[in-house]
Amino acid sequence: GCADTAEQTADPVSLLVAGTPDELAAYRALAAAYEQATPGARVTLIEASTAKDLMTKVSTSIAGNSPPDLFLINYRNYGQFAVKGALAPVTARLAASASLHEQDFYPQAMGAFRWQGEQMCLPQNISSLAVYYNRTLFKQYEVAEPAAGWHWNDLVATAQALTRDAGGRTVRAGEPETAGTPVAVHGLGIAPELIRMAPLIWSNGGDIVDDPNAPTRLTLDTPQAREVMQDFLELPRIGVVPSDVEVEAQDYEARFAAGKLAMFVSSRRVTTAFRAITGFEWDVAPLPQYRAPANILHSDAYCMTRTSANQDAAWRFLEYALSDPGATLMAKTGRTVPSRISVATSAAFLSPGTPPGRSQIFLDTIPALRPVPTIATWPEIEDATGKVLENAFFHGDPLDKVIRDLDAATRTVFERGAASR
Amino acid sequence: MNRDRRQLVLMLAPYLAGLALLVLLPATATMTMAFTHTDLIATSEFIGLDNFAELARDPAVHAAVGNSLSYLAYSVPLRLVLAVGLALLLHRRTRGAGTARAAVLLPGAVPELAYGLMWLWLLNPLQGPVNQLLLLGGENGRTMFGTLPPQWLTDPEDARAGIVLMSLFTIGETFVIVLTARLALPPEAYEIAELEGARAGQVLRRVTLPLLAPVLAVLVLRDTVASLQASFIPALVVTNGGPPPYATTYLSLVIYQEAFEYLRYGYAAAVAALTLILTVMAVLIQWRLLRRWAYHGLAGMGTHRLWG
Amino acid sequence: MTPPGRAPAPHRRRRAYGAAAVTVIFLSPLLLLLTGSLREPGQPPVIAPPLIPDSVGTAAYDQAIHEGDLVRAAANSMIVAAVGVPLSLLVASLAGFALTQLPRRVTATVIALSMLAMTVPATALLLPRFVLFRTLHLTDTLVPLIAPALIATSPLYPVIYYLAFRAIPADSYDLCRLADLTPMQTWRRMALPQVRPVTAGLAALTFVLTWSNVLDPMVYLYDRAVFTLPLALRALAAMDPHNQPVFLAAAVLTTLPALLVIGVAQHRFLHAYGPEGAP
Amino acid sequence: MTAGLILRGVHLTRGTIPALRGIDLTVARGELLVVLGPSGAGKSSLLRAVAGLDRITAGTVAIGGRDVTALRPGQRNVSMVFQSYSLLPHLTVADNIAFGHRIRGADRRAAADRAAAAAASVGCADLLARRPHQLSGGERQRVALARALVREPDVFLLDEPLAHLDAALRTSMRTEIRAVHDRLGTTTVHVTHDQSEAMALGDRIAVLRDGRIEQLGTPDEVWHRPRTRYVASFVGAPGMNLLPADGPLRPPGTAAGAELGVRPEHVTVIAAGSTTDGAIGEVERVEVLGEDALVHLRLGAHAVVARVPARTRPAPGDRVTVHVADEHLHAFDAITGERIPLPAEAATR
Amino acid sequence: MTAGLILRGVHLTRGTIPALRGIDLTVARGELLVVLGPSGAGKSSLLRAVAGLDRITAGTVAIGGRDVTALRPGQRNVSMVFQSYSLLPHLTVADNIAFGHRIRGADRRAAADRAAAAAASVGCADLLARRPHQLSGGERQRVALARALVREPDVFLLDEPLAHLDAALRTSMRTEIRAVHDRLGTTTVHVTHDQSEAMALGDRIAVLRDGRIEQLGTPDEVWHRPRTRYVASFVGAPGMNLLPADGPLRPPGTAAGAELGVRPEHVTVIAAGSTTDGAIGEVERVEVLGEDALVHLRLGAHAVVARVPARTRPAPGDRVTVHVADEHLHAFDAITGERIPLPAEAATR
Ligand SMILES: Nc1ncnc2c1ncn2[C@@H]1O[C@H](COP(=O)(O)OP(=O)(O)OP(=O)(O)O)[C@@H](O)[C@H]1O
Ligand SMILES: Nc1ncnc2c1ncn2[C@@H]1O[C@H](COP(=O)(O)OP(=O)(O)OP(=O)(O)O)[C@@H](O)[C@H]1O
Ligand SMILES: [Mg+2]
Ligand SMILES: [Mg+2]
Repeated sequence: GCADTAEQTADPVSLLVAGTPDELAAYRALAAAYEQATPGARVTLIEASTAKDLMTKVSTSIAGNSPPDLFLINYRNYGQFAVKGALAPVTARLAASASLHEQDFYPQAMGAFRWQGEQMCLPQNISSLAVYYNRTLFKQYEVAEPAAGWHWNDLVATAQALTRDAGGRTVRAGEPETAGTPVAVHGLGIAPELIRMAPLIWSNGGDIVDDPNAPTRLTLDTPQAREVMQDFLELPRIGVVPSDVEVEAQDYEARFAAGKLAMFVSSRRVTTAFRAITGFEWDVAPLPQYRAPANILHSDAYCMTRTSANQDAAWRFLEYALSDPGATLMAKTGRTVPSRISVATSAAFLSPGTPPGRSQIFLDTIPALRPVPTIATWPEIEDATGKVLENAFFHGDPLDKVIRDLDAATRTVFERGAASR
Repeated sequence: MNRDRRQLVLMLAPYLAGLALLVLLPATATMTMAFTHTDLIATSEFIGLDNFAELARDPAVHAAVGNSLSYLAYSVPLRLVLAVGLALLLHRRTRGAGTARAAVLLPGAVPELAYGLMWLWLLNPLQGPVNQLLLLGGENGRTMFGTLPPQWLTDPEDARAGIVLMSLFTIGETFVIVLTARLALPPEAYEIAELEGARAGQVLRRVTLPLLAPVLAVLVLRDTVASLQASFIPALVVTNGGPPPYATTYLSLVIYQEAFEYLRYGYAAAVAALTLILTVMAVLIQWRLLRRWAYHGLAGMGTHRLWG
Repeated sequence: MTPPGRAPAPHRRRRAYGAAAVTVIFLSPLLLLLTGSLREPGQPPVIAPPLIPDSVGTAAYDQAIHEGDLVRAAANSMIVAAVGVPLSLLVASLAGFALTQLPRRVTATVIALSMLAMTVPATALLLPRFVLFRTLHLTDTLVPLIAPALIATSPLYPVIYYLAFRAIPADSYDLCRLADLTPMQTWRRMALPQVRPVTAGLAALTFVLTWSNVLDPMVYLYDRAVFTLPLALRALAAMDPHNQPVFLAAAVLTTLPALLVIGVAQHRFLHAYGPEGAP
Repeated sequence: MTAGLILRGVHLTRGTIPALRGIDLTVARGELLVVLGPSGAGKSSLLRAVAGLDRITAGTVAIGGRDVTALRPGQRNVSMVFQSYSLLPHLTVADNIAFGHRIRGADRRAAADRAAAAAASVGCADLLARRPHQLSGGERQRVALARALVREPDVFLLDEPLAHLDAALRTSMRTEIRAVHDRLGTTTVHVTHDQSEAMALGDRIAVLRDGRIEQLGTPDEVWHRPRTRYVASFVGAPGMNLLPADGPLRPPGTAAGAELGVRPEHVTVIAAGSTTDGAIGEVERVEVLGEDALVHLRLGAHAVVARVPARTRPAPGDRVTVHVADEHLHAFDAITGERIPLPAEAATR
Repeated sequence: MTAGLILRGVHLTRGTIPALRGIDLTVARGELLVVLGPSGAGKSSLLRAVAGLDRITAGTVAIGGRDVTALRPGQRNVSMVFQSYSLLPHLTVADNIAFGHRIRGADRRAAADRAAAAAASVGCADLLARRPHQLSGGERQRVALARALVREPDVFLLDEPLAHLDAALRTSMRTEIRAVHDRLGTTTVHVTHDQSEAMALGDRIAVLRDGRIEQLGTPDEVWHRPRTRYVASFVGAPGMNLLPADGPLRPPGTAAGAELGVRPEHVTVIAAGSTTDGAIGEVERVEVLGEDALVHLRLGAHAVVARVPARTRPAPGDRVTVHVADEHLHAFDAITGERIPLPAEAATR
């Protein structure tokens, strides 16, 4: 809080971001637009290529006492910074701001970055899971396209109907006449990860942790969670998802792009990549549900570092970045769903005429969005569960063992997370 | 004597300064953090041996130690044998030798990410050239040896073998060093062997290897050291530490993840310390084995200290 | 000119075949990168590019140079290499030479320290070094990337120089002492010229290491203006899969200077004194 | 009986320099041939050609009746002492000597025993455990010799094996070489610069010059009937004095364009005035070599060296009468350098 | 005038071997001292001690009156030919010769000119552009010599600089060394195994044995008055015959425990029976060395070598009468090996 407010042309605001070249280009455009809009202001972009590089840079620079003023981070990673007091809360600034108001943003996104009553960061986007599907395949095999409110079982049935061999015949695992027939098109692609299962468990009325505010363990042993897990881990046995060897040979994203995957559960991120597809038509559908609609929040936010010497200037930049023109610039990449309601509902995001045609579903699902718990050790929990789940998914471990393993692998991590708050 | 001694010290000084400033000092700093809880952001508190106690229980560390040691056991000898073989094959002026030398060096120059990607293609379980080659001689989807083709990316054993295979293509450094050492060997030694009718194997065993012994010893030690902290980037690209849970998780990966992804710097420092201890142990064991063998040879004809 | 080799013809032919085989084995995988880079960007990703490209285009190269800002990155990398590599060789050879002459105890200690230095995982050095350079206000400059030249890029190289200088006959050193050469002069006039193959080899290795150093720039460089090639490449690697050819094109471009240096250096390996390259 | 070693039209180029240019040479089985010649004449090259270490550019080499031109050195079964010793730096003296045997698969003990015996025969018995760089020059040379002699090859090739040994040792090593040679009956080619070694050791002597053989004959022949002026001046220490036929010494019946040669040993120097039979010269310099002295004389425009007993040597500046008996004169064609029979010589034929 | 080189109580250990054990030696300024000695005696070590290449363990070295014991080699201003040449493989012959000058900052052209001149003086003018590995053994040695002679040091140290040269070249190189030495007046220590070289070249000769100086004297003294039995037998090719005083030769007035020595040159061999004055022996072996022949005789239980003119040599198996004039006999203490004056000798004193 020792910023020199009077001096507008003081040090430039440094902003650390990660992303693909087109995203970085968008940030550059944003910075340029800001500098043009605000005479005398300067923004220094610190570019990292991946989220991991960004983490390395953030941590070394904070430890080296030269943190950036702002950095962009996913809320699943932000917990470590929030918990350890590395961030400067923006609650007061937001309240005092003339141009930014809390209600400009989706509350689900804002909530995810609130920590102990303080708004720690301001969300830049709000994404969620959707089912990407190959409409051409649906048409070719005369399968009904997914509709809002569809059940998990519908998804499985659809996937079964779309799992075909090279001759276009359906292939069913376990049926003797098709045994050993190589599958040319798989019905479904979904990564065996906790963050893919979580919305389904929520939808089924369960939860993944005992206490979302102060989690101490996974609660996958509840009947609701068990049912979802059971269904999920059954997918390979039914034969609608590619095997591990097949996934390693060609991952889901490439598979979908190559027309060999009828449906693919993913976030908004892959949209840009899929827009390059020319061979077939594709669209997005809502995530299937069990009892009630539920989805998981994917969001990145601008965070201000506590030791930043330039917080006022940084805030001024934030105000611009999250304003209509600023957010529109970022929305043009198509990678994310803007957190600013006005922009999300504008053509800048919905972009009629470019796939996916049903972009609206990303907005429709927002009320059903839930975040994962904010805990310092969340990345570790994801990694640890990912390993167990991947094994279970591809090698068909018994459910009880999977749940036990997941618990064993995460208990201490939760403990450490709890200890550090 | 003084002038010379002073100059010698000056000649050594930049390196020593670099060593102290860029390695020893930072390493010490990190190692002291092994006894703390450091998260790079806020806290740093002394916690004694807690980190070590924890890593003794950490399955990732267990797996990484095992993986790193098994990588060491396979890759070090294989790499050395291959590098020495290639250096001896290519040390003469023959047609194509120059191109071949460059070819051996080149994989090391390919950017790591691209190199990893390339191996991802090569080891592709279904359509990868490596498996296609293995399938050439066999039938019914079996290799020429009658086995099923290796599942490089999904089977833990095969994945580890794949990583070793990858390491065999980045022997440029060892290769070049052996090559230059070989070029410096006295031709007379080979004339003697030739006159005595020594067969290629005998020349290798009785002349070349003993003469190269000091260089080879250093290279063995270095490769041991390097293999315990094998650059994890290609492995990361290809196998991402898996197949799960930790089939190709090596110590270096654990350190990086703990330090910069999970922000558990103190714990990472403890793993680094463990790596250091393991390496020093491996090096000491090898040095005991190598010392007598490496004493003479290239170094044997060496100069005595002059300005000492 | 090739002097008559001693190996009889069949031997030499076998060696030539061996060399050809080595070339094929080591280069053919890399061909995948080349053909991959020649594909048109924006098309669906392939499982693996074919060894022989179906359609050839350089669009990926244009895009790489553009989007990756490769020209500027290459210039930065060049600066680092142009300063770092000679400096590194200088440090390595000076230290290696001094080791041959200093008392055995000093030598043993320094070599042990070098070994220990090699033992320290790179990741363990990252943070303290960052703090160090930060304190010196050197982050976001190319200095931290050149700095490893002070440890000869790899502590192995002074040891290699040490062994090479040790193998020079004692007589040659005696001669220099008689001529009242200082250690420095002895190094420059007698020792260094005699180990030219080592210098050439280590030059190639140092260049490759410096050129492809990615961990250091990742931590020390913030400003895109000082990004080096590996960083530019890393950015391109984050692109969507259908733009893989762009990344590959950049990778190929990044490799080319290294290939050039390796080619030149390997030419020098041959240039030793004596019938077989030995003094 | 086939010849031990035959070279036919052997040419050899080292780098760009023609080191051997047409060598025809037959060495009988069991013969010890000494090769003499000035520095750079191609002596070492000759041995290397026989050993196969350098590929010859033309000609054939046969050892023991077997054409070895195309064979590798190891297949030729020769044993060689290199001019520069060439010891393996990483092996002890014992291992160096035993190297050949070990390569041939000899048992370690047996090889060591033979090595020890060979080392003893060259007086290096107490150096067995040392390494080459711990030896003096002469010791290295003796080890190299031991390494060659320990084997039983078809041909010994010895390149100045005694150059760094003192006179006493050289004499005894010479005896050792001869003994080994006689015991094994091995064809031997021995390069030396030491005239007495050549004379004492050689069954025949080949004088090499510029890659060609200038004369091949018994020591006696080479000494007493040098085939060319070059051989005459080269053999002997110092070699023959050469004077024009119309110079101070003028034997009867010499062709006009000839050159006369006379060995220093045959130049008699008498205090001037005591007899008039001979030319008058002036002593320029006197070198005493133990029992003998070399007297450097000036006879008009010509320099002549005489070897006289040290006790009766003149002093520098003395004027002396120089006399040479006719039978000690040699004549050579001034242009071709070929020997021309003199009347005195013709008569003794 | 101060002495050119003084060694006092010099001890030197190489590895663990005491190579020099107490050398006291004074070489006058401008003197050329030849060092003789058996292989391994410490000759090279002596030169290295003077040059400062090896640190001496005791004693002092002074050059030109200046104590250099503590100085490094470069400050001693000596010029040395190494036994193994020690040419730098990466330099051409010209650059090798010019090495010292270039280091001292001489102008490139001037250094090259001097190098060319020096090369010409050792007959290597046409090799200037070659590198050492392209030279024959003798050529290398000459280049090494040229490199040493091109400088003007306080002391020349020459370690067998002519070992690989043929007799003719050796004679002319010997002259060259002497000429350079005389021109510059430089103190020179010259190691050689060649007796005639030692005799012809040396102002004085030091005979080294086992790291000690056995005798130091003019060539004449060493030859005619060997101080010990060892020197007697070592100098000469072959050296003196040594027989017990109560053996076949029995001069008047010899002590009982003495040994008698006689040079082969002084053993007269006459067909048996023509005179009875002398001992009767049998010819075992005859070696012809050009003009002379070595006759190996057996006198009862003793072996004796005689050097006789080749023309009058006996045949092996001949029985001959052996005669030695009394004045040619030397006597040595059988135990200490020290010389004992004989009556004949004492008389001439
Ligand atoms: N580097 C060394 N290490 C150990 N001993 C050595 C070394 N060099 C020489 N010697 C020993 O020191 C003694 C003297 O050696 P030096 O070289 O002075 O002999 P030298 O008289 O020159 O003999 P030569 O005529 O054979 O050259 C010898 O016994 C030799 O074996
Ligand atoms: N590696 C080489 N490259 C080029 N020329 C060479 C090489 N080795 C020798 N020569 C030349 O070949 C000629 C013959 O050399 P060689 O070694 O046979 O002479 P040599 O008779 O043994 O002489 P020396 O008595 O000096 O040893 C010489 O003129 C020499 O300069
Ligand atoms: Mg020779
Ligand atoms: Mg010596």
